[in-house]
Amino acid sequence: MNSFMKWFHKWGSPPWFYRVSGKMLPWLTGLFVITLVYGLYAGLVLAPADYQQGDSFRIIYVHVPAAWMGMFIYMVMAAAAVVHLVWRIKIADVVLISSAPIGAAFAFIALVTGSLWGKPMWGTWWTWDARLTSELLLLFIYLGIIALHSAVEDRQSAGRATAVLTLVGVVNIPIIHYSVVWWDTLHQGTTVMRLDGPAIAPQMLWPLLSMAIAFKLYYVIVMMLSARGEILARETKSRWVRELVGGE
Amino acid sequence: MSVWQAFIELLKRDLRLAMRRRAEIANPLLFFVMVIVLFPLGVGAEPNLLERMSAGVVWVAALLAALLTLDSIFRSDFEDGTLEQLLLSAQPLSVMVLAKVVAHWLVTGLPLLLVAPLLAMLLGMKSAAMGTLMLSLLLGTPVLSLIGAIGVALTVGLRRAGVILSLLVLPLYVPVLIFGAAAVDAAASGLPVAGQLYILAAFLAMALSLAPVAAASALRISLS
Amino acid sequence: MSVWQAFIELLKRDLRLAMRRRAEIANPLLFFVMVIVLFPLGVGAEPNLLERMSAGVVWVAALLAALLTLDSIFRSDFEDGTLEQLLLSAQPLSVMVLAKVVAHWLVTGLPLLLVAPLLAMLLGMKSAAMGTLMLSLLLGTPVLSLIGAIGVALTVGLRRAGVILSLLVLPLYVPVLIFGAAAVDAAASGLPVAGQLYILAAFLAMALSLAPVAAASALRISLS
Amino acid sequence: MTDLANSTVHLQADSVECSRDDRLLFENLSVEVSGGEALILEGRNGTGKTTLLRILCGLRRPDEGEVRWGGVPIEECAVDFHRHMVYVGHLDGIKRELTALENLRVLQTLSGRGRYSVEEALEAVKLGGFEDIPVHFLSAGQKRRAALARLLVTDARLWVLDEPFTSLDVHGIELVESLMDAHLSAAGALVMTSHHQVHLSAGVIKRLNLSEG
Amino acid sequence: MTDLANSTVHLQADSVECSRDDRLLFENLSVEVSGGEALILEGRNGTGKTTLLRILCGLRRPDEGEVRWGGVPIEECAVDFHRHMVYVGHLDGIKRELTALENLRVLQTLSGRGRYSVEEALEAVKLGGFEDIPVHFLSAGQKRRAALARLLVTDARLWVLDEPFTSLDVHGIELVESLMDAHLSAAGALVMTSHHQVHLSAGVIKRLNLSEG
Ligand code: HEM
Ligand SMILES: Nc1ncnc2c1ncn2[C@@H]1O[C@H](COP(=O)(O)OP(=O)(O)OP(=O)(O)O)[C@@H](O)[C@H]1O
Ligand SMILES: Nc1ncnc2c1ncn2[C@@H]1O[C@H](COP(=O)(O)OP(=O)(O)OP(=O)(O)O)[C@@H](O)[C@H]1O
Ligand SMILES: [Mg+2]
Ligand SMILES: [Mg+2]
Repeated sequence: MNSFMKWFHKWGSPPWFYRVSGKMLPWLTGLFVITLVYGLYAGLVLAPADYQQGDSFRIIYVHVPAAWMGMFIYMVMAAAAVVHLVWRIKIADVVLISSAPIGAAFAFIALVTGSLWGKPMWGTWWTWDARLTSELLLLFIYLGIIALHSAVEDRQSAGRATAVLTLVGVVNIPIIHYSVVWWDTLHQGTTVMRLDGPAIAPQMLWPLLSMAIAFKLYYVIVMMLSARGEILARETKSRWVRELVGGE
Repeated sequence: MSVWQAFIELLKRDLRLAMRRRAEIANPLLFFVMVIVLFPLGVGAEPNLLERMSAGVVWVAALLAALLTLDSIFRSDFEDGTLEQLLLSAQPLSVMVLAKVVAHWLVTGLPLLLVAPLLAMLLGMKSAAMGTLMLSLLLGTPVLSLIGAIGVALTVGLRRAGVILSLLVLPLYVPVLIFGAAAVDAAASGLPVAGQLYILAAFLAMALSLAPVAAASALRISLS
Repeated sequence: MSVWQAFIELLKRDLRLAMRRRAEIANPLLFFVMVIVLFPLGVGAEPNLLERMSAGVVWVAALLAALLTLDSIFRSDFEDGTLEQLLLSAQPLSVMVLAKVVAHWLVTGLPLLLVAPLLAMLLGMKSAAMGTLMLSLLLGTPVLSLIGAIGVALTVGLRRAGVILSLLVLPLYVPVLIFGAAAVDAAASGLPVAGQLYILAAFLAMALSLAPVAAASALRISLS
Repeated sequence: MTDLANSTVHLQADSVECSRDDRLLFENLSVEVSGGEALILEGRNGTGKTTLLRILCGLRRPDEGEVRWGGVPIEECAVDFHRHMVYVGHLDGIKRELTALENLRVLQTLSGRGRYSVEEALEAVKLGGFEDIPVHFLSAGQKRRAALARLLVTDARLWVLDEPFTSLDVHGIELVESLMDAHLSAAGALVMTSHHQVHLSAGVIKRLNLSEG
Repeated sequence: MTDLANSTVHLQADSVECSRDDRLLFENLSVEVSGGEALILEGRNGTGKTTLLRILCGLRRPDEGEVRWGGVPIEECAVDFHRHMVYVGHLDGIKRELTALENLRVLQTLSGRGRYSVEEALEAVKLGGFEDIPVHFLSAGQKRRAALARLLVTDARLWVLDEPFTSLDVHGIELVESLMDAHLSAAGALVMTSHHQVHLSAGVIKRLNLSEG
């Protein structure tokens, strides 16, 4: 426990975060490119066309990972919110607010690709189905978090207020995930993330997983880049930033 | 002084204030009636058209009435320093918040509930749907007050909140609106409504247990 | 300092305030958009139904948006003592009142005018009716601000104005609503609209010449 | 500096009476103040000082009696009277969302240009450096200074002040007293209430205690 | 009268720091006050007295440092601290639509019963006869008295007051000073700001001037 807390505080220290994230970025970028290229090639070229949907099913390689990311990023933010409120670790606040726009972007992509897909499948761009509604809610909650953060002038209060809002919005996540189970929806049920193994052909599954990993790497990279900028801006007065800038 | 007594005292105070408050332009009941009466005037009074809109109109009016009065939960207390005193009181803040939310509901939600059947009749709603309308409002309007309290608590200290309160609160209101109106529509068409009502009840249970705590911590942040 | 300069300065101040004002929950534009977006959610999105309601919905939303923001014309100035200063100023009060009403219209009426076509389209209004919609709003919304100013001036000093403001103002608003919506409906059905528009123009001319003076003397009474 | 002597400065209340909620605050009260004179209203809390000030500047009509400016009832010469009078009350008429500078500029427009420019006035009340901050963020004393700066941007001959020293620190009080001295020496008139000692070195000082009588 | 001695009264700020809008108000500031002591904060307008008071009573967190009540950081003993502390600020927390009596009754409920009943407290601040009038109709000084009456209806050991004498007349000030004396002699503690001389005859008086340093 003690060493856990130590690790925790180490990551919580801005200079350490700045240094380590700087070292990690090139590696992450490399991995990202590899998984992305494999996922796209395998998904768009290698995988066979669906016997029902033809080629239009290939939008799955963007839709599903993007939808997962929208939820995953929110969970990361919620965790950061808890860390920030309970242990008052500054980095958590930076992670939270740097993640929000990325999460919003993924939620938006899931919505757009979903409705593009919905037109041929269901004959409509949009219905007030529980999964669709809750996903739209997710996008609005992201926007609300961003707006609240920019509206509170005091930086300390801004971080804590957005953390509370983030935690309030968490109730929406299980609703998104279980909406297909709880309600009789148009949207199809869980096929990949099932306890009894995925109900999907392996030629389709591998590219999908690869794309999912690529999206996660993309998130980590962008989040770190924006967090680094934010940290520098916040700590302009501190010694390590001055040394950093002076040393260049 | 026990927590319960403090709860009651604060509730009584808020109700008394609501009675005395001046220029309540956003008087929820009046607003509710106004929307529902102005509608036929603007749209033209075709009975068939009106009947098909009735559930939606009543629910939208209820939602707007709640939204427009949200600010009153904490704003005036913030401006005259009472909120500071609540924060510094020896009683748990979330209980105090709950008292204020209950007061808000009693002032904005309950009266709507009482006049809703009348107005729905005016719009030509089928009497078969009346019971469901009442029940859906009974379950739904407290959720509006509870969720709203979190939004107001988060934004009460802002100097340029602008439209943020609505932005925060509306998305969370939309599901209540959709399921509420859907229940009434289903009842009017003779379909089962238990599903929608259970969902509304679940919303209420969740809001009741989480909102006061969330609003209390939001208030602490907003005031610092 | 000339009257004209004072008019401009006050107008500029009110616009600046509107920009900075915090927690403008009754933000008219947002409210307008909200009503029009929530409607299909509550009523269900049948295109035919929506199209037939569109003129009425837009006009009711515009009327409510004006009504809900009326208070802002004088209330905050009353509460922080600025109204006393206006009364004690060396400039004619009715001109000052007109400046405040113009500011109110620029903040609440004009933006509606700009987004109305978009929202009407969303509700499926025929494009033939669009021009008439704009024109009717252009003539009608200033009347709402002008009449409203008299109402607020009469009630601003009251401590229990309660619903009085709405009761005073609404009866005068209803004709504007009826002729405005009727003009749009007529245009959508390809009927002539000049009659309704002339009537709206006459309302405007009358309100413009009488309202500032009436509101100014109402203010003097309210403050003593 | 504009010349103040070209019109007579003379405010007179003639046997005014006022009651609130059936409680008589004062009756048959006559006071007057002319250029170079300061009238200080004293009295215990709730005796009617604020009410009297509001009557004197025409915000409220007395139940009986009359208030005259240069011999003319103030209702009949409202515009002229208002051009020459400035009132700073408990409510300061300052918009919290606007900066001190923006607030003053509007107030100046309403009452006509005066001795100081808006910027100079803020400098004079020691708010230099805070011009561009919305008044909301100022401390209690700084808010009061912003309200009092209005006295300088007009060339009003009559100042009517309700507890001007509230929230001011010692330096602030001295500052305002020196502004009052300058006003009185320039043949201006002053009516004010205060619960504190007022140290004026210019002008004729009259006192009226509302608690007695 | 309840017994105040059964728990230690000790408030301590340990090297607190606060800045607003990048302007440093104070840093490395340590003060403490115990039963029978009065701490008077002085300083020019805008030096941060109000801000410090709000930090001391836990409404705001200091940027650095810590405030302790009986040795425990106040966030950790919030309920206990709040039960023993009463704060009257620039904003008085009084609802203008309610009468003084109704206001006090609510405030008493929030902070626990004390030495005086609500009616006695209003009598003590000389608002007898005005209990049933909405606060809105009271004069400035009467409003302030209604706010200060709260001090009497609790048995708080620590009073935190921001310019309590504002709007009060001479008698009002003497009255409040005598209440403070009684509080100090009963081993209560007091932190206050004031721009005026404070005449206390009981207790140990400490002064802190925020303008210096
Ligand atoms: C705007 C419309 C749509 C939205 C907002 C949406 C949203 C989502 C979301 C949020 C998920 C992630 C669920 C989770 O992990 O719990 C998801 C997964 C999925 N969606 Fe959609 N979707 C839409 C339309 C569609 C359409 C038209 C199809 C194809 C028929 C589709 C097929 C899928 C599939 C196959 C999954 C993966 C299911 C799993 O294994 O968990 N979606 N969608
Ligand atoms: N708006 C009002 N409506 C009715 N009565 C009022 C109003 N304002 C004040 N009063 C009453 O008039 C009396 C005189 O009030 P006023 O404000 O003139 O006193 P004051 O001498 O200025 O007192 P203070 O020194 O406290 O400022 C008070 O007793 C009060 O109750
Ligand atoms: N809400 C706020 N937000 C940002 N800055 C503020 C806020 N309130 C006060 N300040 C700033 O903090 C500084 C200190 O204010 P504070 O109110 O503590 O002063 P004070 O010592 O109480 O002054 P006074 O004697 O005038 O009451 C001021 O310069 C002010 O501009
Ligand atoms: Mg007074
Ligand atoms: Mg202060």
